[in-house]
Amino acid sequence: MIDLVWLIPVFPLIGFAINGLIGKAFSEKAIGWIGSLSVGASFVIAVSIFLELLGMDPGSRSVQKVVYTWIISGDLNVPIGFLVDPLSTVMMLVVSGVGFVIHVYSIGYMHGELGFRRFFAYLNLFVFNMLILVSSNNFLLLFVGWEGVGLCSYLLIGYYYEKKSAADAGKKAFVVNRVGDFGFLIGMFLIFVTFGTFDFTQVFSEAHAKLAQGGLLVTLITLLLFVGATGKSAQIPLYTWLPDAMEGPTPVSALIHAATMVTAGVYMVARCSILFALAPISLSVVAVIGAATAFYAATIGITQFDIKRVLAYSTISQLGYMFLACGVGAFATGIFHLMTHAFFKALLFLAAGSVMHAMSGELDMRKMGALKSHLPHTHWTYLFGTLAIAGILPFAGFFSKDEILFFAFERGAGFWIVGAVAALMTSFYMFRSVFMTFYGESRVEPEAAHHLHESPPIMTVPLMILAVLSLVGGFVGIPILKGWHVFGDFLAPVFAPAEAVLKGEHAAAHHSVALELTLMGVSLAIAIAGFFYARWMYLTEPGAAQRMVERFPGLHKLVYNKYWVDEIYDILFVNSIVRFSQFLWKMFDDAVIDGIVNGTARIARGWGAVLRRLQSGVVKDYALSILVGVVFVIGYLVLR
Amino acid sequence: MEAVLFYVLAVIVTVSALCVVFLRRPVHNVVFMILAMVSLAGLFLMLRAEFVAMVQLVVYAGAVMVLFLFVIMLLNLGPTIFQADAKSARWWIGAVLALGVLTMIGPVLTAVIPRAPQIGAPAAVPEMSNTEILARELFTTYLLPFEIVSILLLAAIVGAVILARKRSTGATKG
Amino acid sequence: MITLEHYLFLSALLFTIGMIGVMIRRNVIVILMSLELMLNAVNLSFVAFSHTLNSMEGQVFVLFTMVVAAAEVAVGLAIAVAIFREKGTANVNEMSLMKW
Amino acid sequence: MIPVPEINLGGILPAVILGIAGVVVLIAGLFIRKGAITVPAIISVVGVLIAGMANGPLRTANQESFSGLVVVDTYTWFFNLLILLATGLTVLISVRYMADDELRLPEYFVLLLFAAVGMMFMVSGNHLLTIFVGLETLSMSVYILTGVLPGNQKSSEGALKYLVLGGFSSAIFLYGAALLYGSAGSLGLPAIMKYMQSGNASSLAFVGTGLLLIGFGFKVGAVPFHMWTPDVYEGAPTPITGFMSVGVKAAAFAAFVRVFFDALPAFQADWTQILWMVAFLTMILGNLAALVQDNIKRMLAYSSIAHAGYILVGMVAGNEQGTAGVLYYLLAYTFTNIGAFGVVALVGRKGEANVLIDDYRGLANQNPLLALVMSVFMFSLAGMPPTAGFVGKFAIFGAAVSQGYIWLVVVGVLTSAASVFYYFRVIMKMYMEVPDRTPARLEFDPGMLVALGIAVVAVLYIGIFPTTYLDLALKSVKPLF
Amino acid sequence: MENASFPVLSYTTFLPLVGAAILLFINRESRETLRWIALVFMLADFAVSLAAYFMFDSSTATMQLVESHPWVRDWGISYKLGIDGISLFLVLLTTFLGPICVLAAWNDIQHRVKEFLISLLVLQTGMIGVFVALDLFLFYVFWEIMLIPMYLLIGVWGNPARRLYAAIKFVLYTVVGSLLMLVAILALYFMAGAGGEGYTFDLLKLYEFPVPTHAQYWMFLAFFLAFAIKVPMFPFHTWLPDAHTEAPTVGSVMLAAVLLKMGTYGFIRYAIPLFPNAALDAAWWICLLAVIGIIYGAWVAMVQADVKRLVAFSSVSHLGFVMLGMFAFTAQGVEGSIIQMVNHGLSTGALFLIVGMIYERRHTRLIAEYGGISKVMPMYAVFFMIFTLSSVGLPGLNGFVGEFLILVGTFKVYPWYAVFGATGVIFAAVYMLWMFQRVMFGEVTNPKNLSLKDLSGREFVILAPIVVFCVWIGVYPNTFLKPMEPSVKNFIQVVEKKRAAVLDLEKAKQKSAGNGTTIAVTSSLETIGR
Repeated sequence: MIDLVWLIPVFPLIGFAINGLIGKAFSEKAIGWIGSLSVGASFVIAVSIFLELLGMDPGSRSVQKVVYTWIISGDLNVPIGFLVDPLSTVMMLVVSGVGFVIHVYSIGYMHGELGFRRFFAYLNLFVFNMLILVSSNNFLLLFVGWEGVGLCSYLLIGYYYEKKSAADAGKKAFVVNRVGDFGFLIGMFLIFVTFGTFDFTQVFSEAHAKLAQGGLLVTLITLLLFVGATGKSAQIPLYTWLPDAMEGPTPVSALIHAATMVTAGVYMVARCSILFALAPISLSVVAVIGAATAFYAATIGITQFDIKRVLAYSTISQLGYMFLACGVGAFATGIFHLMTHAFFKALLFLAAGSVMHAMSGELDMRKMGALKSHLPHTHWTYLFGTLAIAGILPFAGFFSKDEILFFAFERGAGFWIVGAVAALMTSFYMFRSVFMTFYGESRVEPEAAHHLHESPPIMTVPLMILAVLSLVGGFVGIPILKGWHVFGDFLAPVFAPAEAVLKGEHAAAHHSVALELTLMGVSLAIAIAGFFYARWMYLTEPGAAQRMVERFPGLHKLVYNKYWVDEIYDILFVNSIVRFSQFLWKMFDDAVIDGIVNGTARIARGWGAVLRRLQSGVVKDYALSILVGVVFVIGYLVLR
Repeated sequence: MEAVLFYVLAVIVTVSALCVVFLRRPVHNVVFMILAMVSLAGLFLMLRAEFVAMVQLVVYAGAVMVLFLFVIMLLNLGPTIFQADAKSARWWIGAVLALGVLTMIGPVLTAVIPRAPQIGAPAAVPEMSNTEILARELFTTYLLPFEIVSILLLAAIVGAVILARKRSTGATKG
Repeated sequence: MITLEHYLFLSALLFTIGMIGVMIRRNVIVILMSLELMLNAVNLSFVAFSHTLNSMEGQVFVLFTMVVAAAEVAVGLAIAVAIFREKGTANVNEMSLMKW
Repeated sequence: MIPVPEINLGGILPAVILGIAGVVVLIAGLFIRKGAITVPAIISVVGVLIAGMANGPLRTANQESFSGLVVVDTYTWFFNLLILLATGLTVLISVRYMADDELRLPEYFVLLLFAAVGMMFMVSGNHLLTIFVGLETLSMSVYILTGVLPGNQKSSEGALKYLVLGGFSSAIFLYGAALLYGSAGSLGLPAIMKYMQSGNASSLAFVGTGLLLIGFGFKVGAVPFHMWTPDVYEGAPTPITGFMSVGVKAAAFAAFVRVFFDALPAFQADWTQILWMVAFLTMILGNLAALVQDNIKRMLAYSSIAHAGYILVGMVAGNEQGTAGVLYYLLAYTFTNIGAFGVVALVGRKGEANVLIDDYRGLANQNPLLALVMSVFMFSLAGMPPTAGFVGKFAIFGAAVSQGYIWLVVVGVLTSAASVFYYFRVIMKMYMEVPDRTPARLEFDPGMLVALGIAVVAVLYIGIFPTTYLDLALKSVKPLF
Repeated sequence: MENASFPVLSYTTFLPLVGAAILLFINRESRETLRWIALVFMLADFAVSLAAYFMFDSSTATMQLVESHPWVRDWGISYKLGIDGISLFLVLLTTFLGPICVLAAWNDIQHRVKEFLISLLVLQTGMIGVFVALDLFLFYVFWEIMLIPMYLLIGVWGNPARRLYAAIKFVLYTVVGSLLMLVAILALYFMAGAGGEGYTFDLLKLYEFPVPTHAQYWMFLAFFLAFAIKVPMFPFHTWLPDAHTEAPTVGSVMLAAVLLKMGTYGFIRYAIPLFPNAALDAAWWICLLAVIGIIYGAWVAMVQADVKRLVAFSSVSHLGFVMLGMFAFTAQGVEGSIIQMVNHGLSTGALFLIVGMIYERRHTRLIAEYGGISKVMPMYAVFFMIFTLSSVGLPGLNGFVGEFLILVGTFKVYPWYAVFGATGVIFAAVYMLWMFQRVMFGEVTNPKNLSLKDLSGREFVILAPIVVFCVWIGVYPNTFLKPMEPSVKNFIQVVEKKRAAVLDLEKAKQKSAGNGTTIAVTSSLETIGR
């Protein structure tokens, strides 16, 4: 079965081909189901591979499958090849599974849209690229998927291309990602010149030998790779594209900008765990950036009113958690959170989408409220998602996030505090969104009000599936009890080498159950605190929020405007470069170079104009010039 | 004796040449031109080139100069102000350059001295007159150029004819 | 004693005068005369050389020169007449339709 | 009594035939009705053809005749051929022109033929006297032909300028000859060479050489002796301009090369220096001044100055390849320029009208083929492959490079790059602009068609398959080395 | 080397010329006939070149399908053609684009169709000739011939505003360079001749001849100028935007797709192997120029208001990559740059076609005039998108393979250049996508755009094959990399060897104040003051 791994990406590709090329012939339903089932098929295969993998003994759970050699040039040899190991399998499962659900959801959500076919084609293309990304066995192929998903996100964000904001957002996403990719590219070059190959297993197995631990080279490599990660996974400083990305259709936000693509960075860092392990500096950079992002994004999330933007910032912040996990060396945990996050964040987005659906596209929570009664399913599913992300026992988010906080604490209390505060804010703004949307008194505009309706089952069923997942998803990683952390044990072999290195680094973490339990309690308390604070502010005491704002107007303004980072970037990079280019074009190209070119021509003609004047037309002047010649010639001959 | 003769002729030639160049009336120019020709003929005689001297008198001083005279009459170029570009720099530059050439060539001319025998040395074949020798040369060795020149003259005649016959429309074309 | 170079100097002088004439006169006719002067100067050198070298070649050359000169004068005058008919002037400075 | 002179007509037969043809035309002119020019034209062409046949055997000949006044060798043969080509083509392109310009004179052809005769003696002359007489015959005829246009002041003015300056330069040439005679004791080229080789050459001889150089420089139109060229070219009847630009130039160069390589190799180092300078100035001035011309005849005049410059580079190179290059170049240039002037004459329609470059606007629409032909000539002049002009430049510059005159060649190529501008300007007008007024119909006649046909085919053919002709050129210069 | 049994290269080269000759005799009014004949000949030419491809043995580096006949014997000029892995694909690219161009011009060109097609065919011959010539003289001839039809294409069918200026600018720029190159060619010829190799213009023989370093500098300079102008490299590029902007669609396509490659090809086939020492000594500087070109081109492209101008500057940027890879002088670099030549030919050529198609409909190239085109022309949008992405260098399409190989190859030698070059990838995304967005996305603001018709069948046929190749190269580049592999390896070895040889030779000479005519000639070259 593992030999058929290549089928996993191929199915969506086929779906893309069918819908893209001959889809015009089909009905909307057909197109939708072709798209969905192609992904479903991949999921089936992924599952079977997963099972097969379980059958093998943990040590040997890493299989490579090369389809053909892509590029051969000199000593460069890049195959189209797949690597099946626990990590990639998990990713494939998540991508294809969540992907499938979201596809199905989209059938309902996108119903009647003009570019229905285009949408599904792009979506399949995305899944294809994403699967390539997670299943490739070498950096270059990973980079292919990496760029590919970027492209699809560009296309899908710009799906409503007639909206300027949408098109801009798409472009912004692509360009910012390119900036990250630039770092990634350079990192790959360094890897190539060091190892002479892009192959994962080869690189990682030789890493210890070829790279001095904590050496400059490995630090450089990992940092560059991390730059790529920050681009893809919307971390400081390259996160700005993600909020704008919400211009895309909601399923896209769910699939690409919550569940899968944005986590590619995390996956890549985890994939390169050994390299990062060898570079402590980079690790701490990752951790710091992760923590900072988690905190920073959360603060912004508090103040937003656009429901999708709230989710977007929460996504950024959650991704911060994942990087924090990787940064503190708990790669498995990072992936764990990646998975759970995929479940509940997708759920949240889809639910939000369902709300929009009902509200005929309204996103502003200030125009919602008391939707509970109209959208029962949406409501409880959204609530599940919120509970999960807020980290309420026993929802999935609790386990993963708590684990992250635990490892952060082990690494340093500072990380833990930041994480905890972020968690508090998270639960606050998530419940805030719940209350503003589903509870309180309705602020819905009348004309929107009278056709409020629950979404069709094709949309709600996926919601329920995801809701269940975000409820039970955490149980695969129950801490403390030995052997109950199935997930971690499954991934363990992948991260073993990194673990080894790290263990060698700082003394073995003393697993004191007491500490762990306390931390659990604290984080649970935090979550609940957030819940109550939100409840107080947005239900029992409406207007409290307003008072808050009035108390710290400056702070609020700052946060509400996302710290004006976009504006600053515009001034710093965009405008300045455009200006400078203008200058180059007008001044240098046209003035200087062409000036010289045309100048030469003009000088030549000028001389011509001068010389022709010698031709006075008077015969005696001609005789004179002959005479001059005579003088010179004779002079030369006589005086020589 | 010889020397005196030479200098007299030389002076006449030079002066009349200067007059040709500097006198204002074309008629006077012609007259002095003739004078120059004649005295040149004298110099030729001194150099034992009788035939050349004769031709000089007949063809030049005779035919050519008369032709000049005719034309001047024809166009009745009466007395005009001294027609040199006194004002223009052309005058000076031209004169200076010409003199420059003279001053440069002058010294060179001395270069031949060692090979130059005294004037008055006997001609190559004394028993023959200069004319005879010339004739012989002309009709044996130099027969070809002699024939070519006939073509040249023919061309000149034809040309003179058609040019003179050119009816003047006065209007310039093109 | 009159040596070869006396003659040569004289001819060079005449040649120069002729050149000056061409250079400074405006009247076509006179310019043609100056040309004749130059040719005559050359003739003088030729004859002088031929006499010194005891070779007839120089004198032969002189004869041809004279013929050429005569032809040239004839044609030149013809053209001058034609132009005078058309423009009513014999001043070369006014003959500059074509320039530059 | 006078001994019978040594006479050997064989060597000079072509010239003799041309002379006879000229006389025949002259007499025929008396009998045919006034203004009929076809018959004279035909006679002249026939004369040229016969002369061409008579020229054939000279290819292998190599002897001096007429007591060493002329030498008949491959070199002579080559240039006779060139002269005959130039003359014949000129006759062909003249007919229509004359018909247009009430210039219906049989004498026109007479003078043309006589000019050719003069040229032939110039190229075969082995004695400065022959060369001088030939030169004067040529000049005399061309003076007249220049001024032949009735009631056209430009024409007369051009003739006068040409005559005055021509006389001036011949005087200088003669003076140089005199000085050489004085020092060498004879004017026969072999004698001069012997004297020069003897080593104790007097400085008189140097000056004489210089003056000769100036005389030739004038005839080929090299800076600073070039001033007559534009005016005379502009004033002269277009076909005659063409004739001058190729025939006279070729003959002058022929004599120039023969005298300087045959008689004065001893001074080569010195006169090469002068020629280097002259070539340098000529290329630059010719091309730059041509850039700003609006009258196509004048533009071509300056361009012919520029080409004289390129040819001089070949002389500067001074080795066999160089001189062979000169010969090939002249051959290529003959076809090209006669062709170009043929087109100019054709487009001129009514004689000297339409000689501005702007008059070529939209020619490609009116007559694509003619435009194409003209373009070919322009490309050849600009030295673009695969035309003859390119191979010519290639040969000459190659020779110069092989002798290490890199900078001169660099100047050459840069100036020819500049020349591309004004040659392409003509093409631009023809193809890319529209006439402001609809131009009169073009009237072809067989002569013109034949001439243009020959020219364009030749330009392309000897451009693409130059081997044979380069061999010829190389063989033809052998006698000089 | 004996001649190939079947002179396939001659056929490839001169078939279009034959077509042109035939067109001469067709009545100018019957345009359809003219077009069809031209198309048939172009297709036939492509077929023949394909035959050449199949006859090509991709395992060896030697010149193949060689034809050699003496041309100008006493100058050692021969009519010698041949291809190796380096020129193979450039020839194919040219012949492949031939028919496409004819099709593209089908409706675009309505006046003087005959002349147009003739120029196009002649141009084709000239370009192919440049790629297959193995004799310096022959090469130069083709090199110059190609100018003339291009001049006409721009000048006659260009758009009225500044076509004349653009045309003459193009010609003069090129001529200045190529004439100086001519001087260098001659110098080389005589040096090699005097050096005992025997006077010849045969490239392969001249490869053997070790040119003394100081002479190499001069000659390389001349060659560099000629080729750098053609490429065009950074400071010599200003003719390109004008030429591209003013030229008719097909002109731009040919210009971008093939003519520019003549410059890069010139470097790889002539400048570097003939003067390795000079070339490699200058490599650092040339790479610097290349990198500047990459970034400069991208930035200036970013602020263009005219689509064609934008694409033109993007070419400057892309060709910068090509030069960078070539002078990095590693296997990946060189192969990458060759692949990139083809890529650029395909994607940029296609972009010009794309722009041309909409120009045909709206007669403006100003980005501001458009907007929301995707809505009215969905299929067009798809193609436009694909080519945009391929020129942005998106993995899976052709652009990526080339740029990646180049950057990897460069990184090994000049890491910093690779880093800065890589930024070009970012900016490429910026200007291309920005342009694409402004043209294709947003509301249809301009009423004129509402009525635009989507691609016609003909246009689809034009673009589809290009897409196929874009994807092919992107997904399975080995088809193209394998044949060039040996040639490139050999190229690098040859150059290195010759370089070493020259150095040894000169050391030896320094030891024994060498005789040898080479010295004589070079000294005469040194005394170039005469």
